[in-house]
Amino acid sequence: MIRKTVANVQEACEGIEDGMTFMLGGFGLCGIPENIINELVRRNVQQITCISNYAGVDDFGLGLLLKKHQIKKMISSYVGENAEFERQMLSGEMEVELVPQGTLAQRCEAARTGIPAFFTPAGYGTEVAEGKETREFNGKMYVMEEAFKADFSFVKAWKGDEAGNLIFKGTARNFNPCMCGAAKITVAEVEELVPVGTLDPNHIHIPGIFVQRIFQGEKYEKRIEQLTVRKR
Amino acid sequence: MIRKTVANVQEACEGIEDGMTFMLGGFGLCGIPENIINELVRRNVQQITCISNYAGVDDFGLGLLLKKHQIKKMISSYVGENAEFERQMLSGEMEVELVPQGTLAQRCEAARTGIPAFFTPAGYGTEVAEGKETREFNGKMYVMEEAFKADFSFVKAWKGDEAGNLIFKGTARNFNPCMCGAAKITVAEVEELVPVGTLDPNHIHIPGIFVQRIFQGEKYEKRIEQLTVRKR
Amino acid sequence: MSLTKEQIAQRIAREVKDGYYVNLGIGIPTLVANYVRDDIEVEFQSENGILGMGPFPYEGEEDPDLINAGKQTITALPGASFFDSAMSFGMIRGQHVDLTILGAMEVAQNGDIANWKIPGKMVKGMGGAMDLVASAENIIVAMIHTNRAGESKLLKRCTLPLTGVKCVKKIVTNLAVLEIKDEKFHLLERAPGVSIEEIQKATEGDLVIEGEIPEMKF
Amino acid sequence: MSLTKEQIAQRIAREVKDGYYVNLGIGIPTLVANYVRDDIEVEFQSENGILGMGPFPYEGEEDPDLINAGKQTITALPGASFFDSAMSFGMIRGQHVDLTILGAMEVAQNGDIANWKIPGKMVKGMGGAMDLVASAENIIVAMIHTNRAGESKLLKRCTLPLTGVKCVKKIVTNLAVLEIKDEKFHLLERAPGVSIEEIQKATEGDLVIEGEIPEMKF
Repeated sequence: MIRKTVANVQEACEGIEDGMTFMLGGFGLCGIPENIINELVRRNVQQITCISNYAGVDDFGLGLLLKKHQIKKMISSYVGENAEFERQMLSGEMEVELVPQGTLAQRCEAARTGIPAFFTPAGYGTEVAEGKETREFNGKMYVMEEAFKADFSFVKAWKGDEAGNLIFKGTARNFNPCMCGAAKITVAEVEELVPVGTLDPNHIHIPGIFVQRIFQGEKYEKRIEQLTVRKR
Repeated sequence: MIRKTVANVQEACEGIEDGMTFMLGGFGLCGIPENIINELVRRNVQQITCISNYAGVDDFGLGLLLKKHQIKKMISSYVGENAEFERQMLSGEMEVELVPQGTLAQRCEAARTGIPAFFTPAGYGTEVAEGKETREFNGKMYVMEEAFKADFSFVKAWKGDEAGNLIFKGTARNFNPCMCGAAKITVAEVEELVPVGTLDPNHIHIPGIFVQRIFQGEKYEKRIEQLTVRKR
Repeated sequence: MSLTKEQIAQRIAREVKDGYYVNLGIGIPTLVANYVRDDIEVEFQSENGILGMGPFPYEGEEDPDLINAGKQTITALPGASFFDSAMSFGMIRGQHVDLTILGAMEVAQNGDIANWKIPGKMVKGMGGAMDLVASAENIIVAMIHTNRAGESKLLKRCTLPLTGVKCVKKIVTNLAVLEIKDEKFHLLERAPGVSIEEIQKATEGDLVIEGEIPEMKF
Repeated sequence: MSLTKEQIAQRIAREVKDGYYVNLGIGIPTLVANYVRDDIEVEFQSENGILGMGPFPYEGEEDPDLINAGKQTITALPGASFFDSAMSFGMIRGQHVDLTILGAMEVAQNGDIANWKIPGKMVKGMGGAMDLVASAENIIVAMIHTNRAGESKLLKRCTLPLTGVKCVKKIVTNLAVLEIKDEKFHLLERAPGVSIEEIQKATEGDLVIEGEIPEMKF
């Protein structure tokens, strides 16, 4: 067994530099690597490119990096609930590449699995396809999309072990597995770091080979964006 | 919840016809859909094309279909342990397309996920790439491979529920998940059909949406091909 | 009387058939789940990674790790499964989802749809919409027939950046149910008390009216 | 004395470094696991879907659902994981595996390798070999230097259908350890008691001999 544990978030983020490209898991505020984002804010790393489905809200998640103008470029699919984001984008302060959500996930997967490019129907005939190769297969038109390249993937899992094996919970899974192994270095923060041998090998979502560093996050706020309930 | 259960293997195989293309899960004799293969032999369906990593041994697995000359064409990656296969192939009685194992898996996944084509380094500069488009990405050469097309996928899982959700065990997983949803109709046989709500939704390997029919196999021989043990 | 958002959802719910896997977009489409007949088997997919999505949780039972694509807290029904975004969009691109219901800012008579961007003014992003519209065989658009200025949103050609081309088959608005065929809008039903003339006036694109156009009943 | 298969495996095991994920092919490569130092952290991947592969099971504890790529019954070590074939080859193509050890029928001095087919005579299929050789940064070939007729299998050019092009970096045979560099075989070590002349005679491809060539020690 190859050990991947690091002591804390500081050690987990060693080697990050200004100008790097980061992948960050999560959908909305669900399943985001909270502790790592806070550390990126603390380190004040600059001019970063973020590949993340969502840009957080004004005061939580990636919104924290946005507010401090640490982000040079965002590659996302949806940015609807962040006013500061919209402002920075429309004013041109920040570069933005909008990518269809399925294409975003698949470009991560492709990076992880050594597929340099693939064809998808998403975005054909739209702005997204501009400058890209398109091609017909079986009478339908497709766009060629390429794998992402990134320096670090930052993901959050529910449980993990010393070998780097990860298990996710509920819809906090989302983009996190797709980003594991998709960058040069993958850093996973987990709610619970369990002893090796505790996780059923049949239930592991991401084998440790895709994870270089793992640590248990100090605390999780897990903020809810839209609390919707029904009466009993 | 959408119910996928059928009464038995006969009902599960309804609609199969001569000349169809089938995907069959399994690696070696591990994780093969035993009950379905027996039913295909019993029905004596003819002129079939099989997409399966392996061709079975002479008297078990796909070897049974081979012996009865039911197979017109095999699409496989490895056929080493089957003498009858080698004979039919070298004599030209059966058509054979050999595909690198990773490409085989990915062409199934592509069929399932609506990706008509992708690039892989496997087979570049070899017979496998003949007649296929090749292209350079980041200084390395790749071959373009297309998604498979099939009429039925036949897979075997460990546990499943009425909604068609599947969980696999050990290395009996192999190609089975990749083939779920990769054909027009996916038929899953399981060792144990459990009540809906029994399977933890976090542990499901294949969501029921990819499965059209599910049944509990009558019996499983699970033959071991190479028994290797050590002394206590 | 034009339909309320609830009624639009109610009308769309009638299009949901036994055995359908359905993806519901944000906004009016989300309401559709409330009106699906309970004697048919249907499962809702949310593209952030759940199949078998249930209603909102009871107060105090909400789980921050369990949300829908609109970031609302939800529940999982028996038989549900969770999966990652790549598998989720594999379901969508691979056409395993039987029906997609989403909103639009504009629809054109050739089936083009626009719903993600107003240049220089508003950019929400396409989210999963481009994957959905490019892949789904069966798309219903839920929308208000006209914008706040009273201008038609059912057009000869879309003016906003497209989300997808030639993909919309059916539209349910506050005024009517329409089908797109041969690059024209075909009127199928009208809202209770809404005249054909009113619909005609609110529709910039070519509108085909053939035979009797029944009123929707609720 | 030329090396036994066990000794070839033993020599290759010295190339396995701390922290390596290793894929072992069928045949001699399988034996390598027996000789890896036990003071380093190593995990074995088998392409049929396991990471953290352990030794053969004790008699009576074999599980038909737990095999390696050679179809042999195996065990899983603590920290192991199971996955499907697509993910397994994702690991391989994505270069997450640090070292690949496999057999060959022929290797050429430019790094080409052939190991899956003898036209008209024998076809085993490539299995996972084409994915492995096309993807791995670090490939070691384990082979016997000559065929049964005594002819060299280390050639100027391969005569059999290729498995991969320009991919082999290191070869351990029963006679020698060689490196491929600048499209030539470079002799690094010789088997105990085997002379440089014997190796030269058994090698059809260009062989570079520079400086002292040490004998392997066991």
